[in-house]
Order: sequence, then structure tokens, then C-alpha cells
Amino acid sequence: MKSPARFEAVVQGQGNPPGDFAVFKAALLREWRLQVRRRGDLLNPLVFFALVVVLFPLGISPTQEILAPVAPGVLWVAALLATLMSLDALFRPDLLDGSLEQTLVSGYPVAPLALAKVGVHWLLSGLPLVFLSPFLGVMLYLPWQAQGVLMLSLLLGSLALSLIGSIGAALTAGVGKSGVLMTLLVLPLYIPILIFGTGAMQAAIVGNPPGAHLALLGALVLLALSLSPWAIAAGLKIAVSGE
Amino acid sequence: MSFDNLSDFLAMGGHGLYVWSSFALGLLILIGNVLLPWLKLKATRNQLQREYRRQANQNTPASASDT
Amino acid sequence: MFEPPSAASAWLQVEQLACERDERRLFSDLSFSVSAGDMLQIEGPNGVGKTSLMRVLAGLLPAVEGRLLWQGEPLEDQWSEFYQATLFLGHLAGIKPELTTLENLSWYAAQEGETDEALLEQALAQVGLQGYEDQPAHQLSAGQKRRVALARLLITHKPFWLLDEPFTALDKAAVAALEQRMVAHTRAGGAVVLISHHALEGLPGLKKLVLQASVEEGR
Amino acid sequence: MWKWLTTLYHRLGSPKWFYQITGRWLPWFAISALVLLSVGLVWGLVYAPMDYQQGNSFRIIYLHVPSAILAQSIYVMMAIAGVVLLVWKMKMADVVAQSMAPIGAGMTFMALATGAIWGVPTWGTWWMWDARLTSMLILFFLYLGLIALREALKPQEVAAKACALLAIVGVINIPIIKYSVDWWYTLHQPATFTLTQKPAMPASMWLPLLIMVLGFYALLGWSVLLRARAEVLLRERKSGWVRETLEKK
Repeated sequence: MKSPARFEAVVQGQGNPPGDFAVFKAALLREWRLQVRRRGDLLNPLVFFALVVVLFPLGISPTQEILAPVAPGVLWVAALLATLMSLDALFRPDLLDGSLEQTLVSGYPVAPLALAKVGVHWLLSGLPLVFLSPFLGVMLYLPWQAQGVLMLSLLLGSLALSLIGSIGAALTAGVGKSGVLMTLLVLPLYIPILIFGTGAMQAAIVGNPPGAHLALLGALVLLALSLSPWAIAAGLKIAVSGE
Repeated sequence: MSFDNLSDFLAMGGHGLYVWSSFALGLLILIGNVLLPWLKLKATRNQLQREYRRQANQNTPASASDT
Repeated sequence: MFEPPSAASAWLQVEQLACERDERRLFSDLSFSVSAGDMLQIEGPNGVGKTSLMRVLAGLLPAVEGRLLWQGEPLEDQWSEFYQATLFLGHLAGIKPELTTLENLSWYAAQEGETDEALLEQALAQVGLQGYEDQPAHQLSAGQKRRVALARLLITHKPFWLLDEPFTALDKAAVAALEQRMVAHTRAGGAVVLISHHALEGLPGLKKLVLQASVEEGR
Repeated sequence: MWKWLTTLYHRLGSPKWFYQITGRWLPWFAISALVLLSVGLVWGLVYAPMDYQQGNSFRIIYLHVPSAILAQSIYVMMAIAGVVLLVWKMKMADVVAQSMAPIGAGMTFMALATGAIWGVPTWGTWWMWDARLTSMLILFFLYLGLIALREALKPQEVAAKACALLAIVGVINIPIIKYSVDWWYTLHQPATFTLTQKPAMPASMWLPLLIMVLGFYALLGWSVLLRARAEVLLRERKSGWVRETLEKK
């Protein structure tokens, strides 16, 4: 292992560390490659989402009078559980193979690096959920005027769900089988998102403007976006100190 | 005093079942919140005392090996 | 950017460090320092806290007592400067199985502003991974994953290395090459702290720190 | 005053001092809890006037309201303890937080159960998705989450920090949850008869309530100290002062 000549100079402090933003972009690229290659992990929540929605007509009744009123709730609860399921294994592999501790010792702020991971995860699992939802809405006789609101509310809501759920994923990264624990930690925190998301759809169904609900949902997204990266970073540090 | 006699008090104007079951449950929780920690504290003291005694017994026959 | 310190002041100074795991005292009152040109080997039987010490030094585990100084100043005020200068390799290689060998290395290189792919390929070739550049890392053996991590030592600009059992799963030739690289690094003014059971006696500038099985004291 | 507080704070950080001083505090908490609770109970059950609308079932208020107040304030206290642990690394804060969690869960349960029982004579049903009860139910799950997380994580230092972080995240969310549930409630049903909001309660009604609230707080202190003392002994079992204290007896 002979080092090239330029390494001698390196020790004298001639390294050229890139800025935080350059590393953030590199992290985005890396996460994208990484998560795209885990196809099963991306597909499973979508299939879960569709299956749960399909179970309701079979379990309750296939008639429009019964399904249409519960459609917003069913779609939202199914989306919420699917998101929760997909987040469970967000950080655990990184903890187990050592890439998480390498992130912590990289010298770059952990919060944006964690945000890169969560953001890419949302792009690959939350966004497809949004685009799948209208098809399932049709199956539940969701009125046409509510379809757009369904997608819009899920677009905002899934972002908040991902950000808040990732805090739970970080805290339970060191726990072997954390499915139920993570559900218990995160579901109470999901309730406001569920309330405003379904509220927007119900407003649209009865013909009211859903703007207020969506604005509140947007406010929740902004709040989650500004606070949860720090909580996730703190959670990851705690998880690593337990290894 | 809002009650004329004991049976009035127990009946609580027909709501006795609700009032008394609430208060029974409430008192149970309140007492449990003191009794259980108290028992735990006593058990902890006893457990540690036994532990120390056992360590002392282990250490005296052997030489002063300190682990 | 990392400023080379004057010869007099130590890079890392450890003062009266104590560490606990699961309420068990691993070591206490541990003091030593590491300066430019040092190679410090930490030895000791299993379970005395070698890895915990390394993780404390890397800031991954809080110390119970004592303090750490980086270039004479408390470390907790300057983690970012410390990490800019420090490369930590733990038990785990930090290699993602889904990424290729080259992609794995390039992520770590990118953190140091190194984007020259030819240089990375050259480094991989030097650790004996030529031809594996585009293999997903899950196809690599444990020793090969370890080598990907060690290839980082060839491209890094960081002068202070913390290596936990770097020789694990390496064959003889690779061990010799790694020893050579560490010697070159310390000669050039870097410093290495490593945990290893290997006999490194031949290496110039080697210092040793032997951790003893701790004695339960009645505090 | 400030100086006195900072000294107290630093001393409380030492487990030995904590154990010794709380041994002296314990009887005061115990006596005040017993006195306040018995006075409050007798006053509330026997002497307070009957509510003209709800009859005697309103006396459940003397348990329902104090337990609901404690359920919420204990969570806030746990979050504050979490900040103290994470920012100032004071380990005793975690001992206190750990001791509070089961009490908080118990208080939340009491508020839920008494609310449900009270619901039968007032609403004619055991459970109603009333905004207040719903928020309380969610709070109960938050407590269960905290307890479960502590059980799941090892070693203890990691569990402590993780629970502290979760409590802080939770306490930021509680007002949002409460607001959203209130909003959801008014959206779904018109505000009808609520359990506790009554116009101008006479002093003979609210004075015993105040005494009960104070009594609950005293009991909280008593219970926390008992739990914390046991926990301190366990955590410090290896240190000399625990041995000395216990061998004296």
C-alpha cells in the first residue's frame, strides 16, 4: 500500500474540504442510488396501501351509500399506516453496517444529512402513494370534486408523516423488532395530520372550500420541516451511542 | 352537610353507583401510587443489603482480592 | 481547515478519562496524549473497554468523567474542527451493500472534496480490489468490505486516524501494506491511534497503551 | 433566591445528596398529601352542595379534574426533565422522569375512567368522543409510548436520552394534538353539554376542588420521591455511600 506522492502534502493540511451544501448534494445522490436499489422496500408500502383499502368494501359493504362517506378516513388511515410501515427500517440498516456512525463523525451537520435520507425516502415512497390514491378513491366511490383534494392533502400530509415518523424510526433504530413500538410512539403524533387531512376531504365532499384545512396541514409540514431534522439527528446520535 | 343521613349519603341521589365506583377506583390508584413505590423501595434496600452481605462473605475468606 | 500544530502541543490530550457501560466501570483515571508523528497502539484483554475508549475519542460515546482536549482546547467546543481532521474506522466498515465498491468509496471521498474517479480506482487497485469497482458491495466478502474502508486511508486528507481493529479479516500481504501506509502517514506528520492485538513492534514511533482489567473501587 | 436555586440544582445533581435530602422531605410530602386529600375528599363528598343540574354525580369532579390536571402537567415536567438531562447532562433528571412516567399514566387512566363513569349519568353512555376525553386518550398513548421505549432500549443511559427526546417531541405536539382534536370535535358535533365547564361555581364547590388538586400534587411528590429513591439506590449500588447508608441500619 504505497501512497501516492501527493499524500505527503496532505498531512500538512492541504486538504480541501467541500462545503456543507456539496456534501448534502452528494448525500442526496447516494441515498437516491441506495433506495432505488431496494425495490422491495419501495413496493411493499404501496401494495399494503392498496390492500388495506380493498379490504374495506369486503369487510363493510360494497355499496356506494356506505363506502363514499368513509372513503376519506379509509384512504387516509391506510396511507398513514403504509407510511409508518415503510419508515420502520429507514435507519436500522445504516446503524447495523456502520454508515450511521460514519455520518456522525463526518464533521458535517447531521440534521441536513438525515433530511436528505428522509427526503429521498419520501420521493420514492410518499409521492407514489399520492399518485396511487385517486385510483383507490374511485374504488371507494369518492366524489370527483374530492379527488384533487385527496391528492393535495396526501401530498402535504405524507411529507409531514415522513418527517415525524422518522423521529420514531431514529429512536427505535437500535431496537431489533420495533414495528409495534414504533407504531405506539408515532401514531399519537400523527393524529393532527389525520384530522386536518380528512377534514380537507370532507369539506370538499360537501362542497365547502378545503383551503383552511390544507393551510393548517401546510403549517404542520413547515413546522415538521423546521424541527424534526434536529430531533432525528439527536435520535440518531442517541441510537449510535447505544451500539 | 348536604346529606341528612347515611343512606342518603350512600345513595348519592340515585347516582351512588357512579360516584362510589369512581371514588373507589380513584383511591385505589392513589394508594397504589404510594404503596407500590414504598414496597419497591423496601425491597430494593433488602436486596442491596443481601448483596453487600454476600460480597463481604466472599471477600473475607479469600485474600483481599478486590473484584 | 486543519492547522498543523506546533511540535510542543499535543493534538489530542486525554485527562482522567472514565468510561462506563451498562453501569459497569470499564476504566477510570486514564490519561495520555497523542501528538504529530505518534502511532499509539491500545492493547488489553477482551472487555476492558478498548472499543469504548475508541468510541469516546471519536465522540460517539459520552465519557463519564474526565475531559478531552483537542490542540489544547476542550474538544466539546470544536467537534466540527476535530472531525475535519479525524478519520474514524470502527468495527463496522460503513459499506452499503446496495452500492458498488466505487460508489461506496466515492461517498467518503466526496466528504473530503475528492471527486477524481481515477484516483479512487487507483486506491481500490492498491487494496487489491481491481476489477471489483462496479460490483455491488453485498457480493464482497467481509475482508473485501474491510478493504474498501481501508482504501479510504489512501485518499484521505485527514491527519488524525482512529482505527479499531483495522487488521481484522485481512490477509498477510494486506496487513503489511496497511502497516506501511500507517508508517508513511506518521512519518509525514500524521498520527494514528489503533486497537490491535498484532505485534507491531518493528514499526518506528510506536507507543503502547495497555488497558488493565478494571478494579471495582468503592467510590 | 437565584443563588439558592442554583446551589439546590447542583446539589440535586448529586445522587447521595438527593437521597439524603429527600429522606427528610418525604414525611412533609406524605403528611400534606394525607391531610389535603382527606380534607378534600370529605369536603367534596359530604359538605359540598349538590349540583342542581347533574345531582350528586358531579362529585366525580373532585377526582376527574385533579387527575386530568396532573396527567398533563406531569408530561410537561417530564419534558423539562428531558431538557435538563440532554442539555445539562444531569442524570438525576432522568431518575425523576422515569419515576414520573407510571404516575402520569395512572393519572391519565384515572381521568379517563372517572370521565367514562361520569358519562353514564350525564350523557347516558360510557364513552363519548368528547374532545377532552379524546385528548386524554391520546395522552395515555403518549405515556405508554414513553414507558415502552424505556423498556425496549438498553443500556440505561441510552434509554434515558431517548425517552428525554421523545418527551420533548411529545410536549411540542401536545398543544397541536389538543387544538386539532378540539377542532375535529366542533366539526363533527355541535358543542353540547361539557363535563366540567360550568358558569360560576360557588366557593363551596371549587374550594374542595382546589384542595384536592393540591393534595394530588403532594401525593405526586411523595410517590416520585419514593420511586426515585429506590432507583437511585439501584443505579448507585456500586458506590460507597449506598453501602454505608444501608449497612448503618
